[in-house]
Amino acid sequence: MKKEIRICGFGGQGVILAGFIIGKAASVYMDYNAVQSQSYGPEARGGAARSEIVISDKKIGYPRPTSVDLLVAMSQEAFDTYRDDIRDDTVIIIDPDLVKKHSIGRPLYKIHAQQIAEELGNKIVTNIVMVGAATSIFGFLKPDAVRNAVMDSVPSRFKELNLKAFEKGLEAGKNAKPGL
Amino acid sequence: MGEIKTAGELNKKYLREGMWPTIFCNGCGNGVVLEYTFWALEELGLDMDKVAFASGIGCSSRLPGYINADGLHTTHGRAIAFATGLKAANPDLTVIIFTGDGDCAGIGGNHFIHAARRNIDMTVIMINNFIYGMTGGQLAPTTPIGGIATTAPYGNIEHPFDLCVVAKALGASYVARWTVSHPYQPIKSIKEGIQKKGFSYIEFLAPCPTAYGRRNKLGDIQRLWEWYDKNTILIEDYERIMKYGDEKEKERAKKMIQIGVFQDVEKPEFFTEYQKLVERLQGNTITKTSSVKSKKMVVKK
Amino acid sequence: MILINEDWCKGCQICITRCPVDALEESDKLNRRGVRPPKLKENNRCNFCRLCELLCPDLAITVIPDEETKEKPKKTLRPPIVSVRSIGRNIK
Amino acid sequence: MKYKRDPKRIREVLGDKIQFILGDMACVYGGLLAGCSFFAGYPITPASEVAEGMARLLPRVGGTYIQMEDEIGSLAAVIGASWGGAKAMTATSGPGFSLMMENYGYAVMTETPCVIVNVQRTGPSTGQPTLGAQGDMMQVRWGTHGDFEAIALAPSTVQECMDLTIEAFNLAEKYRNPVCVMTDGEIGHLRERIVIPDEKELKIINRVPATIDKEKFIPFSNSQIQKNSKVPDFPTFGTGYHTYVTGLTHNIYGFPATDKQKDHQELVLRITTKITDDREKLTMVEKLYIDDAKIAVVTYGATARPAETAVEMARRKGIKVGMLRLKLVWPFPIKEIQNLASQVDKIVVPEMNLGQIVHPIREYSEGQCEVVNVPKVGGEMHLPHEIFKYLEGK
Repeated sequence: MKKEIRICGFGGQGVILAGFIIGKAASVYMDYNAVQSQSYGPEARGGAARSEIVISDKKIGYPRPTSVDLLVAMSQEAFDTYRDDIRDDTVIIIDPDLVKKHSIGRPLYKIHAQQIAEELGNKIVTNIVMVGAATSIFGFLKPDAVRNAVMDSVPSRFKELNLKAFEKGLEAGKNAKPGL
Repeated sequence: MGEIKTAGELNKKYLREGMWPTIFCNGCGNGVVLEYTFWALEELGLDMDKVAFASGIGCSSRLPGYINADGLHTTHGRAIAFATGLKAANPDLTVIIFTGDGDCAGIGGNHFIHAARRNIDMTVIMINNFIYGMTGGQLAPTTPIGGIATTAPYGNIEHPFDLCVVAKALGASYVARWTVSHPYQPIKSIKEGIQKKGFSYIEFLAPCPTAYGRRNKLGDIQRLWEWYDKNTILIEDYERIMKYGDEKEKERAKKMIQIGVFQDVEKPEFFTEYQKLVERLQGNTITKTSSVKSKKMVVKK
Repeated sequence: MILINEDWCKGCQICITRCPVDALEESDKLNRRGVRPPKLKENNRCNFCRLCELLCPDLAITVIPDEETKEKPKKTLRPPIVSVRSIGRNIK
Repeated sequence: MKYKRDPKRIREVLGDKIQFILGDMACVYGGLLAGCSFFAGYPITPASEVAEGMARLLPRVGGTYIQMEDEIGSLAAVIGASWGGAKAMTATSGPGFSLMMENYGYAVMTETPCVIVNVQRTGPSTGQPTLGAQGDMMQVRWGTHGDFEAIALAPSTVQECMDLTIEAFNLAEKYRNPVCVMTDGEIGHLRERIVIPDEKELKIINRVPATIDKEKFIPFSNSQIQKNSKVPDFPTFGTGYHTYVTGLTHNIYGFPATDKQKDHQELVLRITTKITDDREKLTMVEKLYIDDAKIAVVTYGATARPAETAVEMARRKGIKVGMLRLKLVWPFPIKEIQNLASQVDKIVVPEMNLGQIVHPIREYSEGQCEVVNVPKVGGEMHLPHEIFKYLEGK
């Protein structure tokens, strides 16, 4: 068993934290082996950023995805840059408000993550909404495990907001249907 | 002052057995500075087990080798950085650094600047002979304009570096400059510098008859020593002249090197502040980096 | 009395030229380095100010005040470089 | 403040036993567990997280963190702290490591225990700051001038970043030598699960402080060393030994003997043979499918990860391939390589540089088998199939 996940977006959107949460959920709370890596550098803010997680029940050698099972995109530029190695059955989740040009001739999941976050009062939790949605859409990650990882990873004064964002995302994911 | 009254007894106490006489040239000022340091230590009555010396590379940097105490003879220009670590590991140590003008103002300038800025409790005794003596008389950052060096054979055209001004501007706790030709004020300054909790910088104008004097018509040791008397001015005198003097006096004073105590202030010292930080952090209940244990659970696959 | 560690002397003569009472001179004997260490003059006005002891770059001199001397050892102070009296004499 | 290692406080500060953290952070954890009480560093990508972690955690365990003005000063302060009795470390990357070279040699010459974490990147010069590479594997061995022996470890996982940092401290203390943890931007910026060892699982070695009569103590000689010790006792500054420590060639008493051929030879032989004599004891390798292998991949650090994937791919296809991973690269495990070379037909050496460790492998395989250099530069790890293609054929 091996799952490879890529989360991408603008620098500053929290894609690295989102990847960290998923990696932590899988490795600490689900007892799998997991590695998380990220693109990092001058493009980390302003340009496209990505965070990648490989989860396996065996020892993980090469730590980068070789073929992505789940792609989460939160910006147009990132979506365009980082979807070259997707398969036909790769699960794709995007925020249609941020990735406007997403007609690539195959169905994908659309989660208005930023909109949901803004309704909660702070678009800073867009990434957590996405993590919630990805949890229910992808199905592999246990919601409890991811919830624990979210709670571990955010400052205490934002715990409540992040928890809400996660639950909203989880719910949005449950109701989401893939579409072109 | 303790029991010791004479140089002979002083030397027996502070000199490392078998190391003296020095490798220094005839008439060199390094030995004088060492003697002044011994007198200052003697007057302070410090336990020499708790005094450590550090130095870089150059003639002056050989001084710790002659002292019967722990000595760290390090790489060129880095003594202050080494001493920073030493002081961090054992703040009970009195740390004294011997350095030269090339070592401190040249290659080690950055370490000097930042240790002064952090106000780390150490005493830097800089022996300024205007030249790279050990390597044979090359141009130093402190060589006066017009001075002859092997690498400035037609006379120096660079502006010399005044580290006292720099140390003062950086807010070092204690800054002084003296010449080696008079003993009492320097001994007092070394004492004050060691006692000061913070960065103390004491510069000595010290003759180098071999590498500097010879090339600059000051080869005669006596004349070289006299040069220091004739070309230095006490900061108090300088200020008085600038205030009340006539133009001629002012012109003359401006050409001289100022000596005296330039700064003597109380200022928070780095490791004292660091200790407060540690106490603040350890006093508080430690905020955990990770989850609350009771909440932790492992979801079965 | 002054004690000279003769082998430590390098012959710079700072002690001789800097003595405020001109009490020192070169001795006749040569040391290991071939220089003539200082000695007190036959007739001297040494007042045990210890300047030579402090200034010797090679830590070769020790001054021991003679027991019978009534005169108190003096500290030599730094002579003013610019005469203070001359300062500001042209103030109008 | 005098530091006393307090296991309870360290655990409190580190937090949960199982965590998902960065490789750089794991080096911090390793340092704290080993008893590091002083860190001096200077920001440099991709090693800055080590300094950040130390700045956050060290004061909480009572240690001292200081950000120096450059890498030269950082290693200088670390060496100074070590003489003050602290276990001390710094962390840097390629350009900073180049700046440290002079004081690295000073630490070797003065037999100062200290740890340098090098989160490697590539060069020459500034190179690719944000990307990983194995750019300094030869610099750590030959970078400083003169004759010396290096001790260098190379972690392949985040767990090993912690474990080998602890080991680095142990070796530094045992051999009184600087020890380098040669991690890289790939591992340093990777997050993985780590399990923090319990106190009783930890093996901590501390230098032997000098206790001999102060008048009789000879600081730089093997004549007084304790049973089972490789190095002279350590006369910590402030304990009354009045030791003179110099980077100049010194005699057994520590005093300059720069013009003495015999003193120099004795000194340099002593500080090198203390390590080379123990070469086989020091050897740390991990073997995978070596027993029946006809082709072997010899690897270290980050490259071991795609190499392992490639070896698994080859084994699935029935190719008799094995892997030898060097956890300790210097002193070079000569015997392991000689043995391997006599067994296999081909040794494949993937490295994230144009070929560094391939050279000693070629040297010590002594022509017994083919040695193939598989370089990859530009800041990316080999893809498994890029290594795999060298395992097919023959």
